[in-house]
Amino acid sequence: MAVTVPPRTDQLDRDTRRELYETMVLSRVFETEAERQYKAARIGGYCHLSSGQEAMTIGAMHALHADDLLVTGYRSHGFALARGIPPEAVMAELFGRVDGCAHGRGGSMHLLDPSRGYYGGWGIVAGQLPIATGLALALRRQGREQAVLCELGDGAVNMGAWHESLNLASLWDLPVVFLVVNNLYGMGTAVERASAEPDLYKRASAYRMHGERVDGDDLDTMIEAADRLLTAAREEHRPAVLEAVTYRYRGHSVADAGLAYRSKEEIAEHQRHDPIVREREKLLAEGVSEEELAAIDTHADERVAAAVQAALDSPAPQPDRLAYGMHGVGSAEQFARMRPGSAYGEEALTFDAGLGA
Amino acid sequence: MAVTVPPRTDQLDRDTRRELYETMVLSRVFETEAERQYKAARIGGYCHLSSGQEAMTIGAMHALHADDLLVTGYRSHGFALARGIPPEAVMAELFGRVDGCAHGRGGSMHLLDPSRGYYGGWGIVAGQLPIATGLALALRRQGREQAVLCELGDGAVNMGAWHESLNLASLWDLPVVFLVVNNLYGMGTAVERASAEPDLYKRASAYRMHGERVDGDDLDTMIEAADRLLTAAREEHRPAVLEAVTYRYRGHSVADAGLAYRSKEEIAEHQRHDPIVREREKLLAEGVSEEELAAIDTHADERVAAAVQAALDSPAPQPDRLAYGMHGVGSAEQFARMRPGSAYGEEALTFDAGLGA
Amino acid sequence: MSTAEATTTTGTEVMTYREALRLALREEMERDERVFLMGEEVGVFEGAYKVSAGLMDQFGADRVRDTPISEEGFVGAGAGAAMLGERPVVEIMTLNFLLVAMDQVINHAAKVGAMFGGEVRCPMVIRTPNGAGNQLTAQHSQSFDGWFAGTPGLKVVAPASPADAKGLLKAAIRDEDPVLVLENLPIYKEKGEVSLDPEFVTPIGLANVARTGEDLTIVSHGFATVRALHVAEQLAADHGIDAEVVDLRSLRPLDVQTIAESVAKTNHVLCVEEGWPSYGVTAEIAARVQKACFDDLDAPVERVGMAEVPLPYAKELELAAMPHEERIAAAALATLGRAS
Amino acid sequence: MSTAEATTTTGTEVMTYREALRLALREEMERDERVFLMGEEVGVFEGAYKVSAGLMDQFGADRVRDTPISEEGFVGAGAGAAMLGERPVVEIMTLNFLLVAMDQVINHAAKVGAMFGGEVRCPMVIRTPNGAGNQLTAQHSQSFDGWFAGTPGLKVVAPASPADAKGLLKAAIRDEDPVLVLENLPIYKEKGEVSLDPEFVTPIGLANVARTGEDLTIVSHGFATVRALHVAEQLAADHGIDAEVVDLRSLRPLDVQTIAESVAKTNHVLCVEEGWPSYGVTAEIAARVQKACFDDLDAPVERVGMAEVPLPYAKELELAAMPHEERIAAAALATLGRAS
Ligand SMILES: Cc1ncc(C[n+]2csc(CCOP(=O)(O)OP(=O)(O)O)c2C)c(N)n1
Ligand SMILES: Cc1ncc(C[n+]2csc(CCOP(=O)(O)OP(=O)(O)O)c2C)c(N)n1
Ligand SMILES: [Mg+2]
Ligand SMILES: [Mg+2]
Repeated sequence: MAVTVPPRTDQLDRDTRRELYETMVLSRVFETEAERQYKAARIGGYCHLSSGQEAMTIGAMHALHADDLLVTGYRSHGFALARGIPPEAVMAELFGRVDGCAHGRGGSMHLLDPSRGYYGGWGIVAGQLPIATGLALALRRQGREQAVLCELGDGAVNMGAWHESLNLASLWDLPVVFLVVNNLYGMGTAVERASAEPDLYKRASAYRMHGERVDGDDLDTMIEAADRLLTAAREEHRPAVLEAVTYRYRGHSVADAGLAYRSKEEIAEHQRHDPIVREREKLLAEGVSEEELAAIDTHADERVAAAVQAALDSPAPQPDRLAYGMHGVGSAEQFARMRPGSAYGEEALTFDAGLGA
Repeated sequence: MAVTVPPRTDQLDRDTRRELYETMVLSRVFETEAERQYKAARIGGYCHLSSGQEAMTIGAMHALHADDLLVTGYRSHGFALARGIPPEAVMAELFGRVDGCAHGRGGSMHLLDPSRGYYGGWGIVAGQLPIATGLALALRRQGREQAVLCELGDGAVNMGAWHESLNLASLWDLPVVFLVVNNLYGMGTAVERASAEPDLYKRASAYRMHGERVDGDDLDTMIEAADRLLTAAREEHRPAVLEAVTYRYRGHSVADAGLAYRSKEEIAEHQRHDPIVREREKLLAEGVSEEELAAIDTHADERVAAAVQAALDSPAPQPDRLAYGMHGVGSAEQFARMRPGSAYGEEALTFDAGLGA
Repeated sequence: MSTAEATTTTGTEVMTYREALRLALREEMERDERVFLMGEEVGVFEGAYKVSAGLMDQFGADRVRDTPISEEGFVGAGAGAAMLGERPVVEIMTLNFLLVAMDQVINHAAKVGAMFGGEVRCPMVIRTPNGAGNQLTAQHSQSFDGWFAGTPGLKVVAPASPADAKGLLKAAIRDEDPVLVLENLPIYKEKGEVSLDPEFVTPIGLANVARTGEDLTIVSHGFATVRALHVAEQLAADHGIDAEVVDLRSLRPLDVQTIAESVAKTNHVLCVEEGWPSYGVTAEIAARVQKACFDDLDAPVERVGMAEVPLPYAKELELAAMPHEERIAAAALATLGRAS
Repeated sequence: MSTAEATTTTGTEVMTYREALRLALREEMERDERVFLMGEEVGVFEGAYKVSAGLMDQFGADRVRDTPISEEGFVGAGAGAAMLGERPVVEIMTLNFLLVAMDQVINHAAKVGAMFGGEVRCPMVIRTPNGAGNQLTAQHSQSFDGWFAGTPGLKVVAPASPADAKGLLKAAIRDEDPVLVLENLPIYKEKGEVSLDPEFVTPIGLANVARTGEDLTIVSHGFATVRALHVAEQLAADHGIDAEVVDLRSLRPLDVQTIAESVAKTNHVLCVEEGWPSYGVTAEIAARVQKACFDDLDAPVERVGMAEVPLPYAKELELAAMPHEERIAAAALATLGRAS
């Protein structure tokens, strides 16, 4: 596929590159472990891995400023980790424990951390786009020079919510970058079988919005493009579409072998250009030693092991805290009169109480 | 606004032009009368007039073959008349009488006549687009070389249903032409205040679909463009967007004076290029006499007066036929066991019975 | 009104329901910068039903924001803005059009609080008229009230008087959760006394005994309450029946207690709604009452609502389908075992 | 099965609910060229839950049509195709995703017959699994069954056994009206005897007494019926209680008669559903029963369903929220005034 923007030539400094590499490795190791834990039945629900997509994820997150906002779909372990949520809090969330970033209420699909500007983790395809548009609207109303990055998949661009959100964002000059993660498939459906315009970034022009496609497997390219578009969003309040071409190695979710609609050869072919290996080579070329790299691997293993241990140590939520978080302050009083003669649950629900840890 | 296609040079023959002119006049007179009857409380609900849009409507209908299909929004008196539904059946529908084309069940917004390939008459903005797409899919499945014309307004292009329908139509090579009636406003909202890309036809490219804009107030231009795109739909199974620029003289509906968001001068300016006057001048130039033209006016008046009389003579539906048409054959038996202890309406509902005329 | 909280008294004024809503919007926008109104035609056009007349002039186009026809997009944008601390009031032209935005309401706004473990809230208000009448036909004559009231994470209120239109809309705007405010087309022109106190709010979750009576409890909400109050007067005049009217005000939370207290006195219940009764609001009320008041009931709980058809256009058919006063009165008499 | 119509007998076979659905699809597609299947991942992927496995190979990509993720678009396209005489079966991956297509279902498909005065019909089937379990969390664990069942113009069925999965899906495909077929994720693997007769259909509008009993009527549909049947066995074994299980099969039309006949015998009713009870299916059942069986009831109608929260992810919380067998059994005992 054509890449419309050349990779940027000025390089990351070595320390930064090594740090980003650490996060890429952490993400890969974390997800490998998550799959193992899923198979051991410690993680449930839908669990979507992003192995192979690390350059896209970590590159975008590097360009996102600390006070910018992030919204994603459900394939978001890497985003959460790169945004700085401790692996412990992410793993505890996958384990459904109270120390999870959503206190065990959200699971893999609904990670978040508003203190880091991460507003979830959503599971309805394209449903997060209107939300991201609204966050950007709030930034404008509050006069803040910040941007929203909204991640979505190639399958999401065929939903009506895409169209309505992009039109609103452009019409109202909202600071939001729509990051289309084109990993070639939405479940088992190849992009060309779903989108009449398979050059997805071109769809931005229907809203007089800038769109471009980049090689999402090259970290430098990702950073350059994301940085440029986020800057335009912050400073000129212009939204944009950034299509990052990448590949997911694993099935759609842990439950999918991922082989009904593509061949082993195809997967192997993509793995040959693995983004982590590519970064590794750049680091070696910059003089980082094999030992240092090995230490990074080990460190990632240790962090993930520690995350698993922390998740195991974290308490399960208490059943009597079923309704925790559902309603704001004062709601218990509002619901008080719904109880007489009721056996439909409300009686047991405590709105204002603690986490039940 | 730019018109991308020049008016076609080969002309309609004189008889055809006169016939089309008759329909344009009929539509104008019919709607003028409808407004009068609305004010006399013989017509209720929402009633949307299309005065000023006649060249667009009648031109498109001339290009539509007898076995093609038509779907529209709610501003459709002209479409119904041009498609050949007798004015009596349209007026009776507006009056809510059993001889109306929907037997008084639909009213102004829900005209239809499947025997003439007209599948309604829909009131949710852009809701008719998926329906039209499905009709086109059925045509393809049935191997029929026919096309669907789907009318919508400039306001409808910002709905998600637009996006999903156009993508499906292009992806599946469906024979449907989306006729965007750009009358500059959706209710009180000017196109530029609603669409980030106000050149609406350009949005077709997001689906690798042909799109073009024409002067909808010129009958010849409308016919040429609609004919060409419908032919491509029939023969090459390619969908297209045809944006026809026109103007509505009256308010959004009979209840809207139409002056809060535009000036009297603006309306007068558009009326100076009235499509009926433009056709009248062409006919005069072709040697049709003033007398003939006056006779056409008189004839339209008479037909509309006859339609009103027929509507008045048509019986009102019987209250015990409330559920007429709701369910197909065999349904009464299915619902038979819903009755015991019920006082919620079903008891009184007769599914299979006649019209109650 | 008996249970409404009026903190200080700065007098009342007779106004329409529409004006009461406008007053609530104006007061809340003056009180709190974060409050803004968004929807189709709310600005230049001053609202399809003129609720927002004059507000754009006062607050500008940023705070009274016209939108494209894109309900899914701007309802979701409201939810997103609310998550960042704004207080959006989203106007949907009529409830029928909320169907294109269901996913944003049910799968998104309603989920925010619980799904994210209480880490973020979504204080959005959606206001929209439901109901039928005026021959608007099948696609424009619906009341899906119960669908929202049955969704955990949402709150739903349905003011039946100008006073409550003001009080409940203000309560909704001040609430920390997503609240759907159900208005109604024919009710906009109803008149009544409204408090001028900017601190007057009607608490969510509290039903209102809109008329006291001894013989029969009529339970209703929104415009059905207006009808019920008329019917109660008729029943008194024509049949010597003294009906109590419990106006629900809130559908979620639902004040079962006030209903039960009324039934303990009257032993007979008729539920009325503008929408289709099967699987509707009256189903829930009847189910709750038969449970809460099993020993108090002298007769089955009866229900009246719209005939179960897509609403036809013709005037005669529409009339036959509506839960109009004659049908309510007949059902009231039937509930009491009396012929009409 | 007692009331199912089996015209000629060509034997039965034990198969899963999933296989029974597949058999119904295959038979109907073989019988009628106009029948086609459309939805996300129904073809190459063989269905997200493998219901359509093998069908694309047999019928080709035109009749087993993969769609983009565009529920609003392709549900509407199904309705449009049906208006021109096709018999589309639209698969929605789970009921949660039908929310983005509500407008096409409720405002369009459901309106066609009545709004156009009977001039055109819309024989479309939508099939989709509802329900919760497996920690799918708030956006993927819902049952909006009653919303559709409360919509005039639609029919809604919810097979609870493999036999009915085949019989009701076939009935739906042959019906002249839009029919929603509610499946369920955990039920796909249930096994049972299924008729191999291609003319076997289960009539719409007829409930099934899935277990006869004398002491208590449990009314349920879909997966809740599977649970109810287990509970009934437990109640018999542990408490000597003989429960009758009325499996609704159809939610619209609703067979109140069969319920009423059961209640006349047992005088006690427990309604169970997978979804939230407030404003849910059990509300309608309770409302109908208290009216139809007022004199037969010895105790209030009780209800059990999902706890009224957006379903949380953690296993312990999910379990606490689900209407599992322990909760149903406890409610059954409570209905009979016995301690558990
Ligand atoms: C509205 C809706 N329809 C269907 C689904 C089921 N679903 C979940 S993920 C998915 C595929 C999405 O593909 P894509 O957008 O490319 O993202 P990726 O999984 O490749 O990251 C589908 C169909 C859903 N969650 N929401
Ligand atoms: C989904 C939806 N939202 C809002 C409305 C109310 N409404 C009816 S017509 C209309 C304006 C449509 O404008 P346009 O598409 O330009 O068509 P025109 O009326 O100009 O013919 C609106 C907002 C509706 N019917 N459906
Ligand atoms: Mg993808
Ligand atoms: Mg317009």
